Amino acid sequence: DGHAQELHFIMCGGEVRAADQAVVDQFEADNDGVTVNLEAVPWGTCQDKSLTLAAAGDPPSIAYMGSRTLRQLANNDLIVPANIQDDVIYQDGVLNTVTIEGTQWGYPHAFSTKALYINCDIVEASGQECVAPTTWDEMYAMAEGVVANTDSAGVGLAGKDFDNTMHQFLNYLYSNGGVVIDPATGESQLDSAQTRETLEFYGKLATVSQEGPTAWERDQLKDLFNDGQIAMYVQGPWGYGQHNEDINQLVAPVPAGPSGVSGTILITDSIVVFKGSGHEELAQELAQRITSGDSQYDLDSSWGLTPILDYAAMGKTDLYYEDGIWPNFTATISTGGPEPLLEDFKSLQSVFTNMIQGIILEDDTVDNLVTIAGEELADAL
Amino acid sequence: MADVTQQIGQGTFKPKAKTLPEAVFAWLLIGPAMLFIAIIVAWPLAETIRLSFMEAGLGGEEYVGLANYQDLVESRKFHQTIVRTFYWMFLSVGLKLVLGLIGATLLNAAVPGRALFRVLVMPPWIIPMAIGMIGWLWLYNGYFGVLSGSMMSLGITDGPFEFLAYKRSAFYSAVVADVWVGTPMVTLFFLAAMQGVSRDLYEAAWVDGAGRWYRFRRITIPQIMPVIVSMSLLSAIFTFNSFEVIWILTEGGPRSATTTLIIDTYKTAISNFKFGEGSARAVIIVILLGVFALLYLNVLKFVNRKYGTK
Amino acid sequence: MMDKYTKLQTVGIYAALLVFLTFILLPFFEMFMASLRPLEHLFRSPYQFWSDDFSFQAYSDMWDTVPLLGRYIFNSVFIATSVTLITMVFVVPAAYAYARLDFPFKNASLAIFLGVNMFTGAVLLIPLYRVLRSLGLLNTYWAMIVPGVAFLIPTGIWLLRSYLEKIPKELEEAAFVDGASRMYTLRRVVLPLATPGLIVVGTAVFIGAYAQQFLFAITFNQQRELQPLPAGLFEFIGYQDVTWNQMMAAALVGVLPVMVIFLFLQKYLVAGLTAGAVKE
Amino acid sequence: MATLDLNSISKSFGTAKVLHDISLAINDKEFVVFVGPSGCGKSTLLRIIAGLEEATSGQIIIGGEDVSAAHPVERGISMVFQSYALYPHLSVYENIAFPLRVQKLEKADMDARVHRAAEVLQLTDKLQLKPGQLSGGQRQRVAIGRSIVRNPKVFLFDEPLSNLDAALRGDMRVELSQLHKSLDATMVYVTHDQIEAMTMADRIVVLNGGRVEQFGTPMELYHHPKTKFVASFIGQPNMNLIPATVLATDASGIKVELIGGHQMALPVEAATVNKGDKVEVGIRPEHVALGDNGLEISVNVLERLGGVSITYGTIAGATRFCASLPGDAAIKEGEPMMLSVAPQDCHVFDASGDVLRRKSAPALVA
Amino acid sequence: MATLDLNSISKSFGTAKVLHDISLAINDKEFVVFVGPSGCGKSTLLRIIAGLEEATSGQIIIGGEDVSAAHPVERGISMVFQSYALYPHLSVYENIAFPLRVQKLEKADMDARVHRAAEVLQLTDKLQLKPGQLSGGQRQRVAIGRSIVRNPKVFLFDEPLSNLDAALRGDMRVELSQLHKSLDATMVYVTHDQIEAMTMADRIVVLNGGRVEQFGTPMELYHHPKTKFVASFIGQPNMNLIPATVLATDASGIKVELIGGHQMALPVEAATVNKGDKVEVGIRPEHVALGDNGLEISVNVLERLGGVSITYGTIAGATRFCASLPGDAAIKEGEPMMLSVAPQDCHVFDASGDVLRRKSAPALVA
Ligand SMILES: Nc1ncnc2c1ncn2[C@@H]1O[C@H](COP(=O)(O)OP(=O)(O)OP(=O)(O)O)[C@@H](O)[C@H]1O
Ligand SMILES: Nc1ncnc2c1ncn2[C@@H]1O[C@H](COP(=O)(O)OP(=O)(O)OP(=O)(O)O)[C@@H](O)[C@H]1O
Ligand SMILES: [Mg+2]
Ligand SMILES: [Mg+2]
Repeated sequence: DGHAQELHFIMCGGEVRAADQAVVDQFEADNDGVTVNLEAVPWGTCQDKSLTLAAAGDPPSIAYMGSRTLRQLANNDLIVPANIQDDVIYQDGVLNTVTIEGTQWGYPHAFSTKALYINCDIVEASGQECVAPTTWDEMYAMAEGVVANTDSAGVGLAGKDFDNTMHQFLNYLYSNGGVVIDPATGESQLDSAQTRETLEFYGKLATVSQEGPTAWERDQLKDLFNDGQIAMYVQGPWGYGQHNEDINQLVAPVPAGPSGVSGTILITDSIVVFKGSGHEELAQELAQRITSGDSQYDLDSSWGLTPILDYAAMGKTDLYYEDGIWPNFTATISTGGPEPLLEDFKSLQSVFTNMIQGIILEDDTVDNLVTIAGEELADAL
Repeated sequence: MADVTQQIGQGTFKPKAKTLPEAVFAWLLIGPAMLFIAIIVAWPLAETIRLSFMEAGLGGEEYVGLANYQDLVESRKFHQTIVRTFYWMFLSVGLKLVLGLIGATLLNAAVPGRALFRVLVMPPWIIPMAIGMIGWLWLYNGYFGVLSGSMMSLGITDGPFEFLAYKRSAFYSAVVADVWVGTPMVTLFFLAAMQGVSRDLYEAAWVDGAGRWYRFRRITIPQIMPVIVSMSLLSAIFTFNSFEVIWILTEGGPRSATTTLIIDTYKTAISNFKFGEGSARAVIIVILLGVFALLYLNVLKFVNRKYGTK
Repeated sequence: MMDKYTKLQTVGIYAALLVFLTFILLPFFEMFMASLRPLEHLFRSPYQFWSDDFSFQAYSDMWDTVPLLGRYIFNSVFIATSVTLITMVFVVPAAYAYARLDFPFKNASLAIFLGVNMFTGAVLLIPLYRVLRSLGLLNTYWAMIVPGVAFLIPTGIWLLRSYLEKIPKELEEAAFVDGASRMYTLRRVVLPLATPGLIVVGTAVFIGAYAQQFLFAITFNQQRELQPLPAGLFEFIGYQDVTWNQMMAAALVGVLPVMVIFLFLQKYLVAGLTAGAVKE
Repeated sequence: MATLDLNSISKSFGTAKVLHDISLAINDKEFVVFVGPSGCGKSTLLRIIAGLEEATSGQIIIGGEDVSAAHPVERGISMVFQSYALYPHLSVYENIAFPLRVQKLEKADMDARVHRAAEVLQLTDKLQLKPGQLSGGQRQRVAIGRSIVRNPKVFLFDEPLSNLDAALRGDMRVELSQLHKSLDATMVYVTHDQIEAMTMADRIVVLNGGRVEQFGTPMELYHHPKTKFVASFIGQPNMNLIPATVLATDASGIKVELIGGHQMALPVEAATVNKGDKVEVGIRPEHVALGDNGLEISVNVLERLGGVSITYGTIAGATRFCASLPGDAAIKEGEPMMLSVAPQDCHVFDASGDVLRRKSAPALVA
Repeated sequence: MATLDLNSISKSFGTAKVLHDISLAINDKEFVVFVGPSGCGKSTLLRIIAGLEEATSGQIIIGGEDVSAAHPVERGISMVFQSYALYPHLSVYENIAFPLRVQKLEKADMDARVHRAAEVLQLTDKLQLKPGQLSGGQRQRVAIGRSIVRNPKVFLFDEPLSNLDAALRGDMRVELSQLHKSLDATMVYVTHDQIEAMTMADRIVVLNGGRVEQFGTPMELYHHPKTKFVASFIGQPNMNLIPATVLATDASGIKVELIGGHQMALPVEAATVNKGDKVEVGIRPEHVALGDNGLEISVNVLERLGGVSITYGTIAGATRFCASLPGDAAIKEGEPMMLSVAPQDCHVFDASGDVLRRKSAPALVA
């Protein structure tokens, strides 16, 4: 009907991508009297803001945010379940990032996997051959060689009090067969030999990393990489375009640990529909539209994201991710692990940063740190 | 001019307005401000206190009595946070006072250009804290910042030094940034106080042979002592609740090295949506500050006795 | 003669001033340098003080990157000015009452005002949001002005009170004897005399309002056209890049209006602060 | 008719009682001065009359009407404050016009009244200036101007001259006296300076510790002080008080021996003292003359003022004694001198400070 | 030996010249008072002597030594400020001890000196109090105490009594005179109150507009003022100045006709005036007596001070005339009176304000 309705759409990330804007414009055109108030909010404050609004009883109609918030939103009855159409075929593991006890709470809309970027100029300057390391030992040896023979650091590590400190760590943990939460029982599996091995490796990496990893977050490592200060670091597919053209970069899957195979953390950001905005129906419709088929493909391809849908299975051809560096990001999807879904995701994050900073700053032994982290995580669950 | 009054004022004088009773008038004056605060702040305040007895999150809430407080009382981490917060406060306030004194003395010196210098002290006070802290983030950056860069080129360090990476250095770096924010206001208030000191006293002391340092120590300091004391209390409250500085520089890390009570409270209440526990922290902050202010007022009394005129 | 400095002392004073001002202005220097460097050269190690590619490009580019930048600066000044004016409207009568009148619950109510000072806005965000929503003020300038006013009223009262106390009581008594009502006295006698004090307190409130905007702005307002500068600056942070040089340039330009205002007011401020600082 | 009657006025601040049951009847057009030492309650009493302070008990009656609860304006009073209380931000014109503006008088009428007042007070060419640009005496006149434009029945002045230097004070005393005459209004004037009191008042109220010590004409107070307090407060330099012992009393007076041994027969009512009682003999500095016998004073300090020489010394090495001798008296510092006093010029006070009435009162000229 | 010589001291603030070429020779142990109207440069001159201000040109010589560029302490001076400049946060003891602490004196020595000073100034029981708890006179003494503990050669006082009320002022004058005697030091004292100047000074410097008008003993100034300015500045009430015309001059003096018609023969040096010149005749209020003929004064205001009556009136309806008559003189306000003056008491000033030297100077007693 012709009632004027305004959807409040919070778009985390501080910027509205053209692909999304196009969908929204079309949506407005198709629904008479409907306007969409798109509010782009930078990541640093966006999720807090959406949650604050919801907590205060004035939720946005729809929001694009990290999937990690889903459990919190769902448990507190702030969002409605997503209604994902059958013809939308997600990549392996993607739906896990929005599924809680069988219910899907969001429409995954952006997907990332990670791989190792190597600056071959530096590696070669250190007198080594620039071959992708496949194991941690190889990776460490390469980094050590760089430190010994050049002014650069071997590897860039993120260790700041920030979400991607945990994300970076999980890339290694999942490449070592580690598990954070048992999907079946929902219990903490953090206190394990795999975690110990990973943390120990992190400790080793810290000795060949850039100065003071605890002051760095992942996206700043890009600047170090571009400046030739680090020989390698783990980053998403968008990194390739952000790196200086004159750098001879090599991309490789995250090397495998002693107890596992090369993996990655699977992170998605989702469109969620809030409860109580009064426009749930419309919002669902918009969410479905913006996350399906061509709309989604346009976003992924224009942005350079890991493909979130199995576009091949959906009958698309001439896919952007079939060549170049892309295999390094798509190959590990099946062996990757999800960002743990926890209601209190800030606590989860601080359990990890505490553990990681502990080893980087040599505050405690690996054993103690992992034991404590395991207990803290169990408490938080 | 015999009948001046007849000529000047004809007729008797009628009062214009009936005067209101003092108390009624006073409350008419205060009323709007009170009402405004009541509507905007009092309810949230009461809500905060109420919530501190609740287990409350994004969903419902449940009365838990003193459990939130009990948890805090028993938490070793929280104790450490309190100790750290007070250390943070004393250190930062102390530095602000010392720097403020030095700065005010310099700006008070009769040298050409001091009007300009006085304006140049202002920016950290004026600039929104969030923006100022981004400046400090740059400064503290080990690879791209001027501090580490200068240290390297001066040969003090071999490689870059990341100020915010280590527990101690991050804490002290945050203190320095906080001092930077708070110093201008302290400086300017001290400066104003110094200008209020009677010149006679300095001249008398000078005639008696007292040098600059002696005059500073024995006249300036005691004379501006009331301002020092009242500024330090105000500054202590601000510093205790200083949020943006730490939040933007370190978010409380690494390993909680810069987590003060206000950061802890914000993380708990706003980031983690544990409203009940967060509120309990907020209430504890007010209690601690209240007790601190009370102690301080006693110090003030003592100072007044020592340095006052009575 | 007492104020005469030897050459050595003069040099010492300037040297100390240099160190002091360096500390105060260092971040601004850093921000300024960053604003002059092209983005791709911002992250270069080791640190270089000077490079040939300095330019003021960012100062013109920033208006394109964030088209509403001018608006944000205006909003900042507008919001801070509004907060200041409204705060003063509340503060002046109340401060006058505390300075001059005797009434029941005087000390208790003053204590309540000061108690507000100890809570920071940060911990009250959510209930505050609810209040503003029920008042229908969200997403308007009021959403940023109203809480700003509320948190600055106590400080304002505290500062102005000691100022008004210094106005000779006899002036008011004279007006009283002459038949003036209390309001007439306040308007025609007290306020004109308190002008320096009003400027001092107004300036302090303005600066408070200017620096306090961020949290309230991002939480209580979603309308881009109404955002103040600190919130607007976040638009320089995109998905891909942070245009640091332009952000710094914008921040520096945004501070300029306040600096200019202060330049005009500083002599009142410095001369007048004492009165507010000490309670007698 | 602006008589001013105070009926049993008392005033307490908290527990401190500062005015004790004060009753005074002031006549129409009288110039009454309140004097007394600092803190005796002068200002408080004046402020109660003005209506700025409320009496704890008692009544204020102006022109026969009880105004105890009335607003200052209704009382028909105006007040000149010790500090003048001029509005520093307003011009002289606006200062004087202030009470008229409050009254919302018509512009033309107001203008006329202000100019008339300014003329009387010779301020016409200062109307556009601010108080800060005026000299002390001019400020004083602006304050007076402000109080006369609205035709009060009673003028109140609180130490209006205490801020001025000696010369200006002298001039202003004269101007105020003349104003009183030309305005024909009742005036109440507070001061702690007894010279002002003596020179300006029709009658003086001497206050001490919140009580009226004496209420009378200046010459009454000078020649017939009722108490030692009044005696030593009135007259400059102060009256000398010399301890003495009563040797004998009879109908013609008493015989006393002053400290130092000098004996005198003094013509005062002797009813209240007996032989052997300790009394004090009061001698004004101006009532002595150099002589060959009488009081022996050792001179410590000699001040030559030209027309008069004032000496400060002691009797019997202890009691201080001041003498005011005409011209350049032939005495030297450090040397003794002999002073003679006429017995009828002496005052005698008993142990409680009350005077023994003098039998031979000098004729009162005023 | 603390003589104090000023050689051609000049001082300008920016373009404003406030002291013009001042030279004075002050003897050892002399008590010299600077008087003059407000703004004449008294404080500036004192501050230059103290070393608080630098002279634009000229020398300061203390005890024969040129100290123009020396620090105050090196000059051996101490200064008591008009405002006392006591340290409000320090006790009386600490205030007095301040200069000694600066010198880092030993505790015992310092203690002894402070107590000695306190004894002299009767402050022993106030040593633990803060200045705020003292009365005006006591504060004054603390300020003096602070200046005497370090035994300066020259004491400087800047209007130390101007804050006190009349009674206390009188007392303090006496105390300061005594102090001067007991300390045997050179003292320079600034005031704008001519009574203080007259009563305390060995010699007085009258300053006017940054120039020395006259430098002499009080009696010299009183009896032989060199200029009209000095004549009207010294003496209280002020000297009356009556316009007159020279009728004749001869060796014995001049004959003048005063305004109002009264003619007098005055014994002054007539060298500088001629018949027909306009002069002014100066008559001190205390040098007149009620008589049957002489000057006819219409009395406007009469002040009875007890020992003396002061009248203010006019001659010929215009020129103001003040008379000081002993006792309760039998005159009334509003009525005329006749005053006689002895010709030898009159002063004559020529058109430029310079005096015609009086031939019969009264004997100077002091
Ligand atoms: N508001 C007040 N509260 C308490 N005591 C007061 C108050 N006002 C005056 N007093 C006391 O009342 C007494 C009389 O004060 P008042 O001002 O009338 O004295 P005064 O005679 O005018 O003295 P001065 O000559 O010094 O002006 C003093 O002891 C004073 O301390
Ligand atoms: N720092 C200064 N700058 C400019 N002019 C000054 C300064 N100090 C004094 N003057 C001027 O010098 C003149 C003499 O001032 P000074 O203080 O010596 O007067 P004074 O004789 O002490 O007067 P008073 O009796 O009022 O204290 C005045 O006209 C004054 O305005
Ligand atoms: Mg009084
Ligand atoms: Mg002076």
